[in-house]
Amino acid sequence: MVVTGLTDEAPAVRMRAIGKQFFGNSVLRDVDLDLYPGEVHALVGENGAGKSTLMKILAGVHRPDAGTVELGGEDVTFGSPRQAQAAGISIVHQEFNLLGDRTVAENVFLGREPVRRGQVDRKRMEADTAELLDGLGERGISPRTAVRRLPVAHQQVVEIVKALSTDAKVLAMDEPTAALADHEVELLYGLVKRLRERGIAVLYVSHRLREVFDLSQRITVLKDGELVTCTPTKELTSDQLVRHMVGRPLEAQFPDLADEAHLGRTRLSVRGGGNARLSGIGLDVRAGEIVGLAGLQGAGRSAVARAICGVDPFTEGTVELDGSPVTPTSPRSAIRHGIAFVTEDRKGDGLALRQSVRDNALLVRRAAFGRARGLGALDLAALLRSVTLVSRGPDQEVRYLSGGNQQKVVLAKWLAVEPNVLVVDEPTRGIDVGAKRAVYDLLRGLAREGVAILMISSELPELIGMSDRVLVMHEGRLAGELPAGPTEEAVMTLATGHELEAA
Amino acid sequence: MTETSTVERKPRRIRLADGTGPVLAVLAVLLIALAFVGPAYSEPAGYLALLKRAAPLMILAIGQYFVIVSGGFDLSVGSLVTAQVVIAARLIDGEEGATLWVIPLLLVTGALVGLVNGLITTRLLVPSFIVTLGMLLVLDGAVFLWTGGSPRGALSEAFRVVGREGFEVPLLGSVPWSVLLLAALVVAAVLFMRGGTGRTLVAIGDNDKSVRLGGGRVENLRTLAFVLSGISAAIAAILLGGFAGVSAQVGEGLEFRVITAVVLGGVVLGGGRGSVVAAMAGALTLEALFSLLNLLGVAGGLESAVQGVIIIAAVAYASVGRIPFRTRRST
Amino acid sequence: MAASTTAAPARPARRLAGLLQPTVIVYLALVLLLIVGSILVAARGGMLLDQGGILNILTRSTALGLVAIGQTMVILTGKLDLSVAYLIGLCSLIGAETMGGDPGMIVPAVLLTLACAAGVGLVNGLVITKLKVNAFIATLGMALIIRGYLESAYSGPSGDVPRAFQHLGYARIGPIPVSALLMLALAGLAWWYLMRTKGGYHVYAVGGDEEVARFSGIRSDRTIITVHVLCAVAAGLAGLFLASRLGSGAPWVGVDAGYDLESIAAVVLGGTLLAGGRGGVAGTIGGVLILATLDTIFDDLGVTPFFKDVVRGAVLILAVALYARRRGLLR
Amino acid sequence: MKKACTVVLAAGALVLSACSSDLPADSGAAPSQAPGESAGQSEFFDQAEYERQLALRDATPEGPSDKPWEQALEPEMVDTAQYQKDGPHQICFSNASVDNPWRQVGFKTMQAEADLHDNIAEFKVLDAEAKDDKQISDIASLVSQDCDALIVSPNTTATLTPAVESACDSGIPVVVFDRGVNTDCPVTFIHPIGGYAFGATAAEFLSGEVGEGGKVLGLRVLPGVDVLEHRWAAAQREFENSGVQVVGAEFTENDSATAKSIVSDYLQREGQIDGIWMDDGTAAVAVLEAFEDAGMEPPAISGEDQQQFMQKWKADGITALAPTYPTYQWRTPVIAALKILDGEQVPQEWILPQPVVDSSNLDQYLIEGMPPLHYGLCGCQDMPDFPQRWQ
Repeated sequence: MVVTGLTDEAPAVRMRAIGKQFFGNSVLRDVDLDLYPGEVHALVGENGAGKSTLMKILAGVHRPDAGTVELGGEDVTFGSPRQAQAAGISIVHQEFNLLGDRTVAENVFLGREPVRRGQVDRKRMEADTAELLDGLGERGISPRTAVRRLPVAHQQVVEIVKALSTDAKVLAMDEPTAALADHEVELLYGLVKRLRERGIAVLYVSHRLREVFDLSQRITVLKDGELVTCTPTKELTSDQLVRHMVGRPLEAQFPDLADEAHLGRTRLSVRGGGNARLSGIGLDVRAGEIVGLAGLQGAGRSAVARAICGVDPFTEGTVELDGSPVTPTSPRSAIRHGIAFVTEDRKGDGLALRQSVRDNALLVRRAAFGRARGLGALDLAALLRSVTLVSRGPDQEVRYLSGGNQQKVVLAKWLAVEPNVLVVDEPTRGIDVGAKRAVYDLLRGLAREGVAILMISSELPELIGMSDRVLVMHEGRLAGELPAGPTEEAVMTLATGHELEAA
Repeated sequence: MTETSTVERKPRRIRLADGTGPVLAVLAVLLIALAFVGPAYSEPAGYLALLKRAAPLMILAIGQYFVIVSGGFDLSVGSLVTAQVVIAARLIDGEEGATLWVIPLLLVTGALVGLVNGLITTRLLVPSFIVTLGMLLVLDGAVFLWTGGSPRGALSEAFRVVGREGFEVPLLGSVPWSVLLLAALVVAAVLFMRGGTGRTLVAIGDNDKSVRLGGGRVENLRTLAFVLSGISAAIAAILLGGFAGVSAQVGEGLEFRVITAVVLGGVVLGGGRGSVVAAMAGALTLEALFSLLNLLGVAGGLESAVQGVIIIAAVAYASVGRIPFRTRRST
Repeated sequence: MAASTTAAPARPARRLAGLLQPTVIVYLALVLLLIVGSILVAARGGMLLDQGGILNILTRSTALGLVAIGQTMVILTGKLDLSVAYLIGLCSLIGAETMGGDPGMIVPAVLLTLACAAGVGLVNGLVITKLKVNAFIATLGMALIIRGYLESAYSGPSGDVPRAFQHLGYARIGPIPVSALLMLALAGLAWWYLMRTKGGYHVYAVGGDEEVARFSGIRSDRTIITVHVLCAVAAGLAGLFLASRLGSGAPWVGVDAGYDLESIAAVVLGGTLLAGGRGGVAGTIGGVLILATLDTIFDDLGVTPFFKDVVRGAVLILAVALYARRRGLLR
Repeated sequence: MKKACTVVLAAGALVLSACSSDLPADSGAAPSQAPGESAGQSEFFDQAEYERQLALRDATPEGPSDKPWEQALEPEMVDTAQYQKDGPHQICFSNASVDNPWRQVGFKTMQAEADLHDNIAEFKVLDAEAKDDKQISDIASLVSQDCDALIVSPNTTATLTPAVESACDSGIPVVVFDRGVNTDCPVTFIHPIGGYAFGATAAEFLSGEVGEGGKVLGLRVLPGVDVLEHRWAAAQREFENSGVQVVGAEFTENDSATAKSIVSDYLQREGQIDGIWMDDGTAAVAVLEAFEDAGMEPPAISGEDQQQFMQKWKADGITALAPTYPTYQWRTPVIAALKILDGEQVPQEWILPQPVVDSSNLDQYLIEGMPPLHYGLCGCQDMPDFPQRWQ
């Protein structure tokens, strides 16, 4: 289905019937996408829907297995991001590609410094950067400031300016607000609008529906690698959009929820918790309960997890474990109080990739408890069986494992210390369906054994399917609490800062 | 991929830690070559002599391994060895009775130097290369400032027993005490590295963030590595001082030699990879190589050139032969 | 990783730290050192900054300065070069022997020397980038290879530098040696290269974050090879300068002075980050001048060389700890 | 940019008048260095000098017999009236380094000697830390100060020659000792007889002990140091002449552990070694221990007058000899400098006797309580603060 353009102009980019497979898994099937000059085109969908892949194909990072990409009416194939860049397509990555110690101008022109008489033409570089910034209405940023000294929002601006400086006609932005605080998002809004005024085609990938509605003219929804719809923004309501994104029977089966009889006493209790990113956090998790923590990216979900687990502790408020007050000031103290933390970034934070399954599974036990003080004997084989790990044996290095099995190793390392409270942040990110199911069963099994679980997930169906209760966050605060089995709309409403009409 | 758990498949067989294979192969070739070239190596005594000679370097390699595998460097060991021998000579001053308290004192001094290295590295966030380079200069100067330029006093006979003498064993003949000590330290090091602290140390070199989030005290463990390196230098000093007596040059160049040895053993600079046995094998390989070149009558100049080519080749083999694994940007 | 600073209100400590760029600190420290030194020397009835004193400080700075300029570039990319000390000796010999006392051979000799040096740097760079050998090991291996050659081919000073070329080492304008001016000119050139040319920009980019550099289309391999060649050429110039001072080539002139570690010390003392990406030649020259001034003060005060080592080591650690703390405040 | 250039140029032009050079005047007779590639022992062998040194061993020294550091062999006196000056004097000394025990003992002795003379107002020392380049600067620096006399112990012969020449040109009397320089400009050059004599004496002793066909191992410190090369060159000739089998010559770099390992290797390989020739006695004790540890009788050995070696020699009754390179030569330069400043004649080449320690006079040089690396021939026994200062 192709919706005709807003204007009579030819599209800047026309992608047709794009297909892409990774290792036999089809991640994109028959997807069309048109980008018109002066249009902000939102690309939305759940995690794993294929947004990033589509964007990377556009930016020349991946090559499509099927379909064509037309630029200004001509068929193109990009072998590298450089070629795409040369053709006028730039990408703003979620993670910044900036050198902190270099100035704004130096970053913007990195690798493409203008040269005059053998010297880098600083003046021109700075003037051009200033002009670019000016054109975006960003007069507050001096081209001569070291990027390290800029606030994150400004760094994001630099990243965008860097992408624009190649005379980009098409700009793809991947979660540009992910790292920004709310007041900083306004800044970006203005920026995107000005880009549009300049006739640049913007592909805007975001989870934040409000942004999508505020900024875009058209919205393309992807689900499971297929195009659901491409509709002018005006013709959609937020409810409709959410339904487009999630509207399908839940494909994963979730284990049964806990029944009230099996819920024990309150294991984890936070009152008035706050720090630089959070305020007024109050929550309880009972033994046997899985509490879901929902919210948009940047709403502070991970910050709550990090605070409870002593990584970035609460600076105010109290935390009680099994009724006694504790102050987890470091991961070590949290762990020794029985709190386990499965982090979001599995490879960066969770695993020592070049070490064996055994060493990773025992890592917390060894690191936090020394001579296994207070812990019972451990049957490693049984532990690994219990997480249904598939590996060539405990000596295999974890970097050779699939994402799902890596995540099982992460879970195993926490189970090895027999935690009372388990905080899991995006436990199924980037793993396949089968492994997801295993992780769900495992979490529920732990809950049945009396562990209190706080679960964070961006995948709403998963969160709803798993949680006995759902807490929704918005801008560093708890926006509301929903009982088991809430509708996605209800969660989204709270998460986007709206009140529920009827509680 | 099936969902069945296949954790234990078969009884455990002896498995070589990653990177151990090549160095053991090279070592085997060298040892066989030695047997062909040097008549002394046709019986155990020859190899025992080689082990005795290699013992100090191998022990230093153990200490350096801890530091390197957790992601650091220790350049101070060479001057620490010299300092220890000089300190021992001055404190003992030929008195047998003093040996008993001087040896523990040396170990404590070594640990203390390591502690300072470790604390400055982890708390003041100075790269270990710089810290230990500074320590090298400080030790070099301080010890001779203390003794007025050249070593004073003398070592006692008792002090020298470990480094010098041996005990009779049937079949093997005289086995040097240093070889016995080495064996004990090898066992201790292997057990340590199999234990929780040892594994955590390697994990720190691989991904210190995961260890910190896993409740490990990264700073303390890194410091521990330096302390162990300092203690290994003290033990090496006791052996070297015992073997050859007081000298102002004992430790010269040892720091680079031991790093060479550890790297030769397949331990990766930057941490997270390599085994302690391989590190020691690297040290033994280096000594065996020197002995072989010596027996072949290769001039001193060629010796260092050969050493240079070998370490480059060893590391190049290890890194080019391996699937490039890019660690994510480190800050 | 890109810096993720949040806009925090500038606390006084932060503001002060921001003001005190390492380069500024270095020169402030230098001035302070000159003042304190002058007072101390004056108290002994001497004068630190008379003609002889200035001449002394500058002459001492020349060779180390030349090497350190090159080392700065290498360290800025996050690598280091341990082969410079032996390379200096080798270059002094190539220069002096090619000249053979014939003034007509000066130009060919200089060119040949620098070409040889560049060749060594090229090999270093290729081994690091293409064979993926850690720079520490690659250049240590190269050091051993050159040492092997020097040991087997030379037994002492060799070659003969014509008088015309010796003027390079001895001529001066007032209290300022011409060679020091040339060194400063080279520093200026290096400064220009690093601060003004595309290549220099890429040096900082590669050192700051190799991955970001690559994403931005910079050929980091080429940059790394270039800095190693430049560093080797700088070492070659140091070798030529020393040859002109000594009147002949001397195999161990670089090693005896410890130019490998000392140059690294001077660079980090000058505020360049050992991990790369931050710092520069101006700071390095400050670091070199501090080391030379310390030396001169100690000589004037009649301090033993052992004490000098202790102070050098302590200053090195303290300075880098200070920079690390400053960066911490700025985060 | 352009402006800056102009300023620099202008400033350059201004100071150009102050342009000068510290380059020493050309002595004309530039020392011809043999190219390094052909470095063999031939480079270091000088037949005439060899014979001269062997003869000098038997010459009778002039001067007080109880003060060998004031004695001279076959002196050719030079007149120094031109340097006469009223005291007290500032004596300056450019030292190569104090990085080994021999230099440490010598330097302490020298300082003690300087303390003896009320006529010395200041004894100013710069230590070059074994860096040729620093010593060149040091000498220039000392010359620029108010030194009445300059003593130099050069780090390297060839490379320090120009610096010493420029010091001579400044008009102050220059005294060189230990290693020489390739110029006659210093007022006096003080040194013991030399390496050939040292090496030959040791080799003659060993040849006598091991007899024809006996096996001798040569242990050397490192190649390329002229004095050490002379010692070995002379020894080689002697061994050749007397039919002694030299089983090898190895470099120890003065590291006891290396030396001991080498000897152990040789004992394993050769089965037996009758004699050990050493060009530097530092590692002698370790060498003897290698024999002990192998369960063998100690060989005949030539070492040096180092305390620990002499102690072992006496305690174990070893067959040994210690030709010396006496540390008392560090006293002589101070004495010479003062003589020159008094206008007294001094020998142009001040050759000091080079006593040999053998079993008969061992007790004379072995003083209990000295540090292990002390040198017996320091000539310091009668100096004030002995022995504390040297301990």
